[in-house]
Amino acid sequence: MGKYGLAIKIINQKVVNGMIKVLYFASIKDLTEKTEEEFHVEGITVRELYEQLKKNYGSLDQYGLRFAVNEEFVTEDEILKSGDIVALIPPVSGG
Amino acid sequence: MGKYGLAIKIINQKVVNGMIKVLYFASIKDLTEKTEEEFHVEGITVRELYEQLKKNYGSLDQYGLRFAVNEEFVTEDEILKSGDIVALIPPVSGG
Amino acid sequence: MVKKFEITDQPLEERRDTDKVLNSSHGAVTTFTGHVREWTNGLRTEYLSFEAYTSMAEKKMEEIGEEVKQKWKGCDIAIAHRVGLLNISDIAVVVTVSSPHRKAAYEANEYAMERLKQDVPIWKKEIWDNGEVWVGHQNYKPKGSERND
Amino acid sequence: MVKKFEITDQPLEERRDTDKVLNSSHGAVTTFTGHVREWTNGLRTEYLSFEAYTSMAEKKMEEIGEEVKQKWKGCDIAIAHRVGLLNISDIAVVVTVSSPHRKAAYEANEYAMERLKQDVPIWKKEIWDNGEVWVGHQNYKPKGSERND
Repeated sequence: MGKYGLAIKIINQKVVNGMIKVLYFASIKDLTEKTEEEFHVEGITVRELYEQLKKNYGSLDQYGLRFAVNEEFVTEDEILKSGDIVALIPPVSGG
Repeated sequence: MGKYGLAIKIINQKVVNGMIKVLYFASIKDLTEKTEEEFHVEGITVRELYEQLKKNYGSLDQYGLRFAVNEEFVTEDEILKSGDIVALIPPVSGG
Repeated sequence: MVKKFEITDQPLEERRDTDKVLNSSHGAVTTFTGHVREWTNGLRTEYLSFEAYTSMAEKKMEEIGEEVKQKWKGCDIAIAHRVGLLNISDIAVVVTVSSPHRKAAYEANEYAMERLKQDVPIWKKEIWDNGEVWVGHQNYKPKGSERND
Repeated sequence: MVKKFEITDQPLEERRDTDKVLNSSHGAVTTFTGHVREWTNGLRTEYLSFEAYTSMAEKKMEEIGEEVKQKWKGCDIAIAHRVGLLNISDIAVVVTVSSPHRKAAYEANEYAMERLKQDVPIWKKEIWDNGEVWVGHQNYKPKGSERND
Protein backbone atom coordinates (compact mmCIF):
# COMPACT_ATOMS: atom_id res chain seq x y z
CA MET A 1 0.00 0.00 0.00
CA GLY A 2 1.72 3.16 -1.16
CA LYS A 3 1.65 6.33 0.84
CA TYR A 4 -0.34 8.24 -1.76
CA GLY A 5 -2.37 5.47 -3.32
CA LEU A 6 -5.73 4.24 -2.20
CA ALA A 7 -5.64 0.86 -3.89
CA ILE A 8 -8.12 -1.83 -3.19
CA LYS A 9 -6.50 -4.54 -1.14
CA ILE A 10 -7.35 -7.94 -2.53
CA ILE A 11 -6.23 -10.60 -0.12
CA ASN A 12 -8.49 -13.60 -0.27
CA GLN A 13 -11.83 -12.60 1.19
CA LYS A 14 -10.51 -9.46 2.84
CA VAL A 15 -11.80 -7.32 0.01
CA VAL A 16 -15.35 -7.91 1.09
CA ASN A 17 -14.75 -7.55 4.79
CA GLY A 18 -12.07 -4.93 4.55
CA MET A 19 -14.32 -1.96 4.23
CA ILE A 20 -13.87 1.38 5.94
CA LYS A 21 -16.68 3.88 6.20
CA VAL A 22 -15.82 7.60 6.12
CA LEU A 23 -18.27 10.17 7.50
CA TYR A 24 -18.50 13.80 6.37
CA PHE A 25 -20.05 16.61 8.39
CA ALA A 26 -20.80 20.31 8.10
CA SER A 27 -18.41 22.11 5.72
CA ILE A 28 -16.84 18.81 4.62
CA LYS A 29 -20.24 17.41 3.80
CA ASP A 30 -20.89 20.55 1.72
CA LEU A 31 -17.61 19.96 -0.10
CA THR A 32 -18.02 16.26 -0.79
CA GLU A 33 -21.74 16.56 -1.34
CA LYS A 34 -22.28 13.34 0.55
CA THR A 35 -22.62 12.29 4.16
CA GLU A 36 -20.51 9.14 3.91
CA GLU A 37 -18.68 6.83 1.57
CA GLU A 38 -16.92 3.50 1.81
CA PHE A 39 -13.41 2.53 0.85
CA HIS A 40 -11.49 -0.74 0.76
CA VAL A 41 -8.37 0.54 2.49
CA GLU A 42 -7.73 -1.86 5.36
CA GLY A 43 -4.27 -1.53 6.86
CA ILE A 44 -3.47 2.02 5.80
CA THR A 45 -3.07 4.87 8.25
CA VAL A 46 -5.45 7.75 8.74
CA ARG A 47 -2.77 9.98 7.21
CA GLU A 48 -2.75 7.87 4.04
CA LEU A 49 -6.52 7.98 3.84
CA TYR A 50 -6.45 11.75 4.28
CA GLU A 51 -3.89 12.19 1.49
CA GLN A 52 -6.12 10.21 -0.84
CA LEU A 53 -9.19 12.24 0.15
CA LYS A 54 -7.26 15.40 -0.72
CA LYS A 55 -6.64 13.95 -4.18
CA ASN A 56 -10.36 13.31 -4.52
CA TYR A 57 -11.70 16.56 -3.09
CA GLY A 58 -8.92 19.13 -3.32
CA SER A 59 -7.05 20.77 -0.49
CA LEU A 60 -8.56 20.03 2.89
CA ASP A 61 -5.76 21.42 5.01
CA GLN A 62 -7.43 24.79 5.60
CA TYR A 63 -10.31 23.09 7.43
CA GLY A 64 -8.18 22.21 10.44
CA LEU A 65 -9.61 18.70 10.61
CA ARG A 66 -9.31 16.21 13.41
CA PHE A 67 -10.00 12.52 12.87
CA ALA A 68 -12.12 10.08 14.80
CA VAL A 69 -12.17 6.31 14.45
CA ASN A 70 -15.14 4.53 15.95
CA GLU A 71 -16.15 7.71 17.81
CA GLU A 72 -12.77 8.35 19.42
CA PHE A 73 -10.28 11.00 18.38
CA VAL A 74 -7.11 9.44 16.94
CA THR A 75 -3.78 10.61 15.59
CA GLU A 76 -2.98 10.38 11.90
CA ASP A 77 -0.80 7.37 12.65
CA GLU A 78 -3.82 5.24 13.53
CA ILE A 79 -3.96 2.16 11.33
CA LEU A 80 -7.39 1.41 9.91
CA LYS A 81 -8.90 -2.02 10.13
CA SER A 82 -11.89 -3.66 8.58
CA GLY A 83 -15.20 -2.22 9.71
CA ASP A 84 -13.74 1.00 11.12
CA ILE A 85 -15.84 4.12 10.92
CA VAL A 86 -13.68 7.16 10.26
CA ALA A 87 -15.03 10.68 10.76
CA LEU A 88 -13.49 13.89 9.51
CA ILE A 89 -14.10 16.36 12.32
CA PRO A 90 -13.96 20.07 11.40
CA PRO A 91 -13.47 22.49 14.30
CA VAL A 92 -16.45 21.93 16.58
CA SER A 93 -18.71 24.86 17.44
CA GLY A 94 -21.44 23.57 19.72
CA GLY A 95 -22.82 25.49 22.67
CA MET B 1 -28.05 61.16 77.48
CA GLY B 2 -25.73 58.83 79.38
CA LYS B 3 -23.85 56.04 77.73
CA TYR B 4 -25.73 53.34 79.62
CA GLY B 5 -29.10 54.97 80.12
CA LEU B 6 -32.01 55.00 77.76
CA ALA B 7 -33.91 57.89 79.25
CA ILE B 8 -36.84 59.46 77.51
CA LYS B 9 -35.77 62.76 76.05
CA ILE B 10 -38.31 65.42 76.90
CA ILE B 11 -37.48 68.57 75.02
CA ASN B 12 -40.62 70.49 74.23
CA GLN B 13 -42.57 68.56 71.61
CA LYS B 14 -39.67 66.35 70.61
CA VAL B 15 -40.95 63.58 72.81
CA VAL B 16 -43.81 62.95 70.43
CA ASN B 17 -41.84 63.22 67.23
CA GLY B 18 -38.62 61.77 68.55
CA MET B 19 -39.50 58.15 68.17
CA ILE B 20 -37.23 55.41 66.96
CA LYS B 21 -38.57 52.07 65.85
CA VAL B 22 -36.45 48.97 66.48
CA LEU B 23 -37.06 45.79 64.47
CA TYR B 24 -36.27 42.27 65.67
CA PHE B 25 -35.77 39.27 63.42
CA ALA B 26 -35.10 35.56 63.69
CA SER B 27 -33.25 34.62 66.88
CA ILE B 28 -33.57 38.14 68.26
CA LYS B 29 -37.31 38.07 67.70
CA ASP B 30 -37.41 34.77 69.57
CA LEU B 31 -35.48 36.40 72.43
CA THR B 32 -37.52 39.59 72.68
CA GLU B 33 -40.77 37.84 71.83
CA LYS B 34 -41.77 40.76 69.65
CA THR B 35 -41.14 41.92 66.11
CA GLU B 36 -40.65 45.58 66.92
CA GLU B 37 -40.84 48.21 69.60
CA GLU B 38 -40.53 51.95 69.81
CA PHE B 39 -38.23 54.08 71.90
CA HIS B 40 -37.90 57.81 72.50
CA VAL B 41 -34.15 57.96 72.12
CA GLU B 42 -33.44 60.63 69.53
CA GLY B 43 -29.83 61.78 69.41
CA ILE B 44 -28.19 58.74 70.92
CA THR B 45 -25.88 56.46 69.00
CA VAL B 46 -26.63 52.94 67.85
CA ARG B 47 -24.05 51.79 70.41
CA GLU B 48 -25.97 53.45 73.22
CA LEU B 49 -29.22 51.92 72.03
CA TYR B 50 -27.56 48.52 71.90
CA GLU B 51 -26.22 48.86 75.45
CA GLN B 52 -29.71 49.61 76.67
CA LEU B 53 -31.20 46.68 74.77
CA LYS B 54 -28.66 44.42 76.48
CA LYS B 55 -29.94 45.70 79.81
CA ASN B 56 -33.47 44.87 78.75
CA TYR B 57 -32.86 41.50 77.13
CA GLY B 58 -29.59 40.17 78.54
CA SER B 59 -26.35 39.59 76.72
CA LEU B 60 -26.70 39.99 72.97
CA ASP B 61 -23.00 39.94 72.13
CA GLN B 62 -22.92 36.27 71.19
CA TYR B 63 -25.36 36.90 68.34
CA GLY B 64 -22.80 38.79 66.28
CA LEU B 65 -25.30 41.48 65.35
CA ARG B 66 -24.96 44.15 62.69
CA PHE B 67 -27.15 47.22 62.66
CA ALA B 68 -29.20 48.82 59.93
CA VAL B 69 -30.82 52.24 60.00
CA ASN B 70 -33.47 52.86 57.39
CA GLU B 71 -32.45 49.73 55.51
CA GLU B 72 -28.74 50.54 55.30
CA PHE B 73 -25.99 48.97 57.37
CA VAL B 74 -24.40 51.49 59.75
CA THR B 75 -21.62 51.54 62.30
CA GLU B 76 -22.37 51.73 66.02
CA ASP B 77 -21.38 55.41 65.91
CA GLU B 78 -24.45 56.29 63.85
CA ILE B 79 -26.58 58.90 65.63
CA LEU B 80 -30.27 58.16 65.65
CA LYS B 81 -32.79 60.78 64.66
CA SER B 82 -36.54 61.01 64.90
CA GLY B 83 -38.36 58.55 62.72
CA ASP B 84 -35.40 56.26 62.17
CA ILE B 85 -36.05 52.57 61.78
CA VAL B 86 -33.30 50.53 63.39
CA ALA B 87 -32.93 46.83 62.68
CA LEU B 88 -30.82 44.35 64.62
CA ILE B 89 -29.37 42.07 61.97
CA PRO B 90 -28.18 38.65 63.12
CA PRO B 91 -25.78 36.85 60.77
CA VAL B 92 -27.69 36.41 57.54
CA SER B 93 -28.16 32.93 56.12
CA GLY B 94 -30.14 33.27 52.95
CA GLY B 95 -29.49 31.24 49.83
CA MET C 1 -44.47 45.69 36.41
CA VAL C 2 -41.72 43.11 36.22
CA LYS C 3 -40.13 42.66 39.62
CA LYS C 4 -36.52 41.56 39.22
CA PHE C 5 -35.60 41.47 42.92
CA GLU C 6 -38.20 39.81 45.00
CA ILE C 7 -38.88 38.24 48.38
CA THR C 8 -41.90 36.01 48.06
CA ASP C 9 -43.79 33.44 50.08
CA GLN C 10 -44.81 31.64 46.91
CA PRO C 11 -43.05 28.56 45.50
CA LEU C 12 -40.15 29.38 43.18
CA GLU C 13 -39.52 27.87 39.81
CA GLU C 14 -36.10 27.57 38.27
CA ARG C 15 -36.95 29.30 35.02
CA ARG C 16 -39.12 32.06 36.41
CA ASP C 17 -36.82 34.93 35.54
CA THR C 18 -35.19 34.08 32.21
CA ASP C 19 -37.68 36.16 30.22
CA LYS C 20 -37.03 39.13 32.52
CA VAL C 21 -33.31 39.24 31.76
CA LEU C 22 -32.75 37.78 28.29
CA ASN C 23 -32.45 40.16 25.34
CA SER C 24 -31.49 39.78 21.70
CA SER C 25 -27.77 40.42 22.26
CA HIS C 26 -27.53 37.82 25.02
CA GLY C 27 -26.26 34.35 24.18
CA ALA C 28 -25.80 32.92 27.67
CA VAL C 29 -28.01 32.47 30.71
CA THR C 30 -26.91 30.97 34.02
CA THR C 31 -29.41 30.02 36.67
CA PHE C 32 -28.54 29.11 40.22
CA THR C 33 -31.14 27.45 42.40
CA GLY C 34 -30.57 26.73 46.08
CA HIS C 35 -32.61 23.74 47.20
CA VAL C 36 -33.48 22.40 50.63
CA ARG C 37 -31.23 19.43 51.30
CA GLU C 38 -32.53 16.51 53.28
CA TRP C 39 -29.16 15.04 54.22
CA THR C 40 -26.18 17.04 55.44
CA ASN C 41 -23.30 15.00 56.83
CA GLY C 42 -25.70 12.39 58.13
CA LEU C 43 -28.11 14.88 59.73
CA ARG C 44 -31.62 14.71 58.38
CA THR C 45 -33.45 18.01 57.94
CA GLU C 46 -37.23 17.91 58.19
CA TYR C 47 -37.83 21.30 56.68
CA LEU C 48 -36.54 24.86 56.67
CA SER C 49 -38.05 28.18 57.58
CA PHE C 50 -36.84 31.42 56.02
CA GLU C 51 -37.56 34.87 57.37
CA ALA C 52 -36.59 38.17 55.75
CA TYR C 53 -36.49 41.87 56.47
CA THR C 54 -38.37 42.14 53.22
CA SER C 55 -38.01 45.78 52.27
CA MET C 56 -34.30 45.90 53.08
CA ALA C 57 -33.69 42.50 51.48
CA GLU C 58 -35.22 43.61 48.19
CA LYS C 59 -33.26 46.84 48.32
CA LYS C 60 -30.01 44.97 48.99
CA MET C 61 -30.71 42.52 46.18
CA GLU C 62 -31.28 45.43 43.85
CA GLU C 63 -27.96 46.95 44.94
CA ILE C 64 -26.23 43.65 44.21
CA GLY C 65 -27.87 43.75 40.78
CA GLU C 66 -26.40 47.21 40.18
CA GLU C 67 -22.96 46.00 41.26
CA VAL C 68 -23.20 43.09 38.86
CA LYS C 69 -24.22 45.30 35.95
CA GLN C 70 -21.29 47.63 36.71
CA LYS C 71 -18.77 44.81 36.91
CA TRP C 72 -20.01 42.80 33.93
CA LYS C 73 -21.15 45.20 31.25
CA GLY C 74 -24.10 44.06 29.22
CA CYS C 75 -25.31 41.57 31.83
CA ASP C 76 -28.75 41.56 33.35
CA ILE C 77 -29.81 39.80 36.54
CA ALA C 78 -32.84 38.85 38.58
CA ILE C 79 -32.94 37.42 42.11
CA ALA C 80 -35.84 35.87 43.97
CA HIS C 81 -35.81 34.44 47.48
CA ARG C 82 -38.60 32.53 49.13
CA VAL C 83 -39.66 32.91 52.76
CA GLY C 84 -41.83 30.76 55.01
CA LEU C 85 -41.74 27.00 55.42
CA LEU C 86 -39.89 25.01 52.76
CA ASN C 87 -39.89 21.28 52.33
CA ILE C 88 -37.08 19.05 51.10
CA SER C 89 -35.99 19.91 47.54
CA ASP C 90 -38.00 23.14 47.45
CA ILE C 91 -36.19 26.08 45.92
CA ALA C 92 -35.12 28.78 48.38
CA VAL C 93 -33.37 31.11 45.96
CA VAL C 94 -33.12 31.66 42.20
CA VAL C 95 -30.40 33.83 40.67
CA THR C 96 -30.68 34.34 36.91
CA VAL C 97 -27.99 36.12 34.89
CA SER C 98 -28.03 36.74 31.17
CA SER C 99 -25.04 37.97 29.23
CA PRO C 100 -23.66 38.30 25.74
CA HIS C 101 -20.92 35.89 26.77
CA ARG C 102 -20.65 32.72 28.76
CA LYS C 103 -17.84 33.50 31.19
CA ALA C 104 -19.48 36.64 32.53
CA ALA C 105 -22.73 34.78 33.10
CA TYR C 106 -21.00 32.27 35.37
CA GLU C 107 -18.89 34.83 37.20
CA ALA C 108 -21.68 37.32 37.76
CA ASN C 109 -24.04 34.65 39.04
CA GLU C 110 -21.53 33.28 41.55
CA TYR C 111 -20.66 36.80 42.66
CA ALA C 112 -24.32 37.65 43.22
CA MET C 113 -24.81 34.55 45.37
CA GLU C 114 -21.75 35.39 47.46
CA ARG C 115 -22.98 38.93 48.00
CA LEU C 116 -26.47 37.69 48.83
CA LYS C 117 -25.05 35.43 51.53
CA GLN C 118 -23.09 38.32 52.99
CA ASP C 119 -25.49 41.20 53.10
CA VAL C 120 -29.10 40.36 52.32
CA PRO C 121 -31.14 40.20 55.55
CA ILE C 122 -32.65 36.75 55.24
CA TRP C 123 -32.45 34.12 57.95
CA LYS C 124 -32.76 30.38 57.80
CA LYS C 125 -34.01 28.11 60.55
CA GLU C 126 -33.33 24.40 60.28
CA ILE C 127 -35.86 22.06 61.79
CA TRP C 128 -34.93 18.44 62.59
CA ASP C 129 -37.08 15.87 64.32
CA ASN C 130 -35.47 16.76 67.66
CA GLY C 131 -34.97 20.50 67.51
CA GLU C 132 -34.43 23.63 65.51
CA VAL C 133 -31.83 26.38 65.17
CA TRP C 134 -31.35 29.68 63.41
CA VAL C 135 -28.29 28.96 61.31
CA GLY C 136 -25.23 30.83 62.53
CA HIS C 137 -26.95 32.72 65.36
CA GLN C 138 -25.79 30.71 68.31
CA ASN C 139 -22.73 28.92 69.55
CA TYR C 140 -24.29 25.53 68.97
CA LYS C 141 -24.51 24.65 65.34
CA PRO C 142 -24.71 21.18 63.85
CA LYS C 143 -21.69 20.31 61.74
CA GLY C 144 -22.20 21.14 58.09
CA SER C 145 -25.47 22.96 58.53
CA GLU C 146 -24.84 25.31 55.62
CA ARG C 147 -27.07 24.56 52.67
CA ASN C 148 -24.95 25.07 49.62
CA ASP C 149 -21.66 26.74 50.32
CA MET D 1 -34.89 5.38 30.71
CA VAL D 2 -33.64 8.79 31.71
CA LYS D 3 -31.20 10.09 29.11
CA LYS D 4 -28.71 12.46 30.71
CA PHE D 5 -26.61 13.17 27.63
CA GLU D 6 -28.69 13.86 24.61
CA ILE D 7 -28.60 15.29 21.11
CA THR D 8 -32.15 16.16 20.12
CA ASP D 9 -34.00 17.94 17.34
CA GLN D 10 -36.72 18.97 19.78
CA PRO D 11 -36.93 22.38 21.48
CA LEU D 12 -35.03 22.56 24.76
CA GLU D 13 -36.33 23.94 28.02
CA GLU D 14 -34.13 25.42 30.67
CA ARG D 15 -35.36 23.26 33.50
CA ARG D 16 -35.65 20.00 31.62
CA ASP D 17 -32.91 18.16 33.50
CA THR D 18 -33.09 19.32 37.10
CA ASP D 19 -35.10 16.30 38.20
CA LYS D 20 -32.58 14.00 36.53
CA VAL D 21 -29.67 15.26 38.61
CA LEU D 22 -31.02 16.55 41.93
CA ASN D 23 -30.93 14.23 44.92
CA SER D 24 -31.61 14.67 48.63
CA SER D 25 -28.04 15.58 49.54
CA HIS D 26 -27.81 18.29 46.88
CA GLY D 27 -28.40 21.89 47.84
CA ALA D 28 -27.28 23.66 44.67
CA VAL D 29 -28.19 23.46 41.01
CA THR D 30 -26.60 25.51 38.22
CA THR D 31 -28.11 25.62 34.78
CA PHE D 32 -26.41 27.07 31.74
CA THR D 33 -28.43 27.75 28.63
CA GLY D 34 -26.87 28.93 25.39
CA HIS D 35 -29.33 30.96 23.35
CA VAL D 36 -29.32 32.09 19.74
CA ARG D 37 -28.31 35.76 19.74
CA GLU D 38 -29.81 38.07 17.19
CA TRP D 39 -27.18 40.80 17.43
CA THR D 40 -23.43 40.20 17.57
CA ASN D 41 -21.27 43.27 17.16
CA GLY D 42 -23.82 44.84 14.86
CA LEU D 43 -24.31 41.77 12.68
CA ARG D 44 -27.85 40.48 12.61
CA THR D 45 -28.27 36.70 12.63
CA GLU D 46 -31.43 35.34 11.00
CA TYR D 47 -31.17 31.88 12.45
CA LEU D 48 -28.70 29.09 13.20
CA SER D 49 -28.39 25.54 12.09
CA PHE D 50 -26.68 22.91 14.22
CA GLU D 51 -25.48 19.55 13.00
CA ALA D 52 -23.98 16.77 15.11
CA TYR D 53 -22.24 13.45 14.78
CA THR D 54 -24.93 12.26 17.13
CA SER D 55 -23.58 8.97 18.44
CA MET D 56 -20.08 10.35 19.04
CA ALA D 57 -21.44 13.59 20.49
CA GLU D 58 -23.54 11.75 23.07
CA LYS D 59 -20.59 9.52 23.91
CA LYS D 60 -18.31 12.56 24.33
CA MET D 61 -20.86 14.36 26.50
CA GLU D 62 -21.11 11.27 28.67
CA GLU D 63 -17.30 11.23 29.00
CA ILE D 64 -17.39 14.88 30.05
CA GLY D 65 -19.99 13.90 32.63
CA GLU D 66 -17.65 11.24 33.99
CA GLU D 67 -14.80 13.75 34.16
CA VAL D 68 -17.01 16.17 36.08
CA LYS D 69 -18.10 13.53 38.57
CA GLN D 70 -14.45 12.56 39.12
CA LYS D 71 -13.31 16.14 39.65
CA TRP D 72 -16.25 17.31 41.79
CA LYS D 73 -17.28 14.44 44.05
CA GLY D 74 -20.96 14.20 44.74
CA CYS D 75 -21.97 16.23 41.69
CA ASP D 76 -24.31 15.02 39.02
CA ILE D 77 -24.71 16.46 35.53
CA ALA D 78 -26.88 16.33 32.44
CA ILE D 79 -26.21 17.86 29.02
CA ALA D 80 -28.58 18.32 26.11
CA HIS D 81 -27.81 19.90 22.75
CA ARG D 82 -30.30 20.69 20.05
CA VAL D 83 -29.71 20.21 16.32
CA GLY D 84 -31.56 21.52 13.28
CA LEU D 85 -32.77 25.05 12.64
CA LEU D 86 -32.95 27.39 15.63
CA ASN D 87 -34.55 30.79 15.73
CA ILE D 88 -33.47 33.83 17.72
CA SER D 89 -33.53 33.21 21.50
CA ASP D 90 -34.02 29.46 21.08
CA ILE D 91 -31.93 27.33 23.40
CA ALA D 92 -29.08 25.45 21.72
CA VAL D 93 -27.60 23.80 24.80
CA VAL D 94 -28.55 23.12 28.41
CA VAL D 95 -26.00 22.05 31.01
CA THR D 96 -27.42 21.19 34.42
CA VAL D 97 -25.21 20.43 37.42
CA SER D 98 -26.38 19.57 40.91
CA SER D 99 -24.08 19.43 43.88
CA PRO D 100 -24.10 19.38 47.66
CA HIS D 101 -22.30 22.73 47.55
CA ARG D 102 -22.58 25.92 45.55
CA LYS D 103 -19.01 26.47 44.40
CA ALA D 104 -18.69 23.05 42.80
CA ALA D 105 -21.95 23.55 40.93
CA TYR D 106 -20.61 26.70 39.26
CA GLU D 107 -17.15 25.30 38.53
CA ALA D 108 -18.34 21.98 37.20
CA ASN D 109 -20.90 23.62 34.93
CA GLU D 110 -18.38 26.03 33.43
CA TYR D 111 -15.86 23.21 32.99
CA ALA D 112 -18.43 21.07 31.19
CA MET D 113 -19.25 23.89 28.77
CA GLU D 114 -15.56 24.44 28.03
CA ARG D 115 -15.04 20.75 27.36
CA LEU D 116 -18.17 20.63 25.20
CA LYS D 117 -16.84 23.42 23.04
CA GLN D 118 -13.50 21.64 22.62
CA ASP D 119 -14.39 18.06 21.88
CA VAL D 120 -18.05 17.39 21.21
CA PRO D 121 -18.66 16.99 17.46
CA ILE D 122 -21.38 19.57 16.92
CA TRP D 123 -21.22 22.25 14.25
CA LYS D 124 -22.97 25.56 13.99
CA LYS D 125 -23.90 27.36 10.80
CA GLU D 126 -24.83 31.03 10.98
CA ILE D 127 -27.35 32.31 8.49
CA TRP D 128 -27.66 36.06 7.81
CA ASP D 129 -29.80 37.72 5.21
CA ASN D 130 -26.86 37.75 2.79
CA GLY D 131 -25.10 34.48 3.39
CA GLU D 132 -24.14 31.69 5.68
CA VAL D 133 -21.02 30.11 7.16
CA TRP D 134 -19.99 27.14 9.22
CA VAL D 135 -18.45 28.83 12.22
CA GLY D 136 -14.67 28.37 12.35
CA HIS D 137 -14.37 26.18 9.26
CA GLN D 138 -13.13 28.71 6.76
CA ASN D 139 -10.80 31.64 6.51
CA TYR D 140 -13.64 34.11 6.24
CA LYS D 141 -15.47 34.55 9.47
CA PRO D 142 -17.53 37.54 10.57
CA LYS D 143 -16.07 39.33 13.56
CA GLY D 144 -17.45 38.10 16.85
CA SER D 145 -19.41 35.25 15.39
CA GLU D 146 -19.08 33.09 18.50
CA ARG D 147 -22.32 32.73 20.37
CA ASN D 148 -21.48 32.86 24.01
CA ASP D 149 -17.80 32.70 24.74
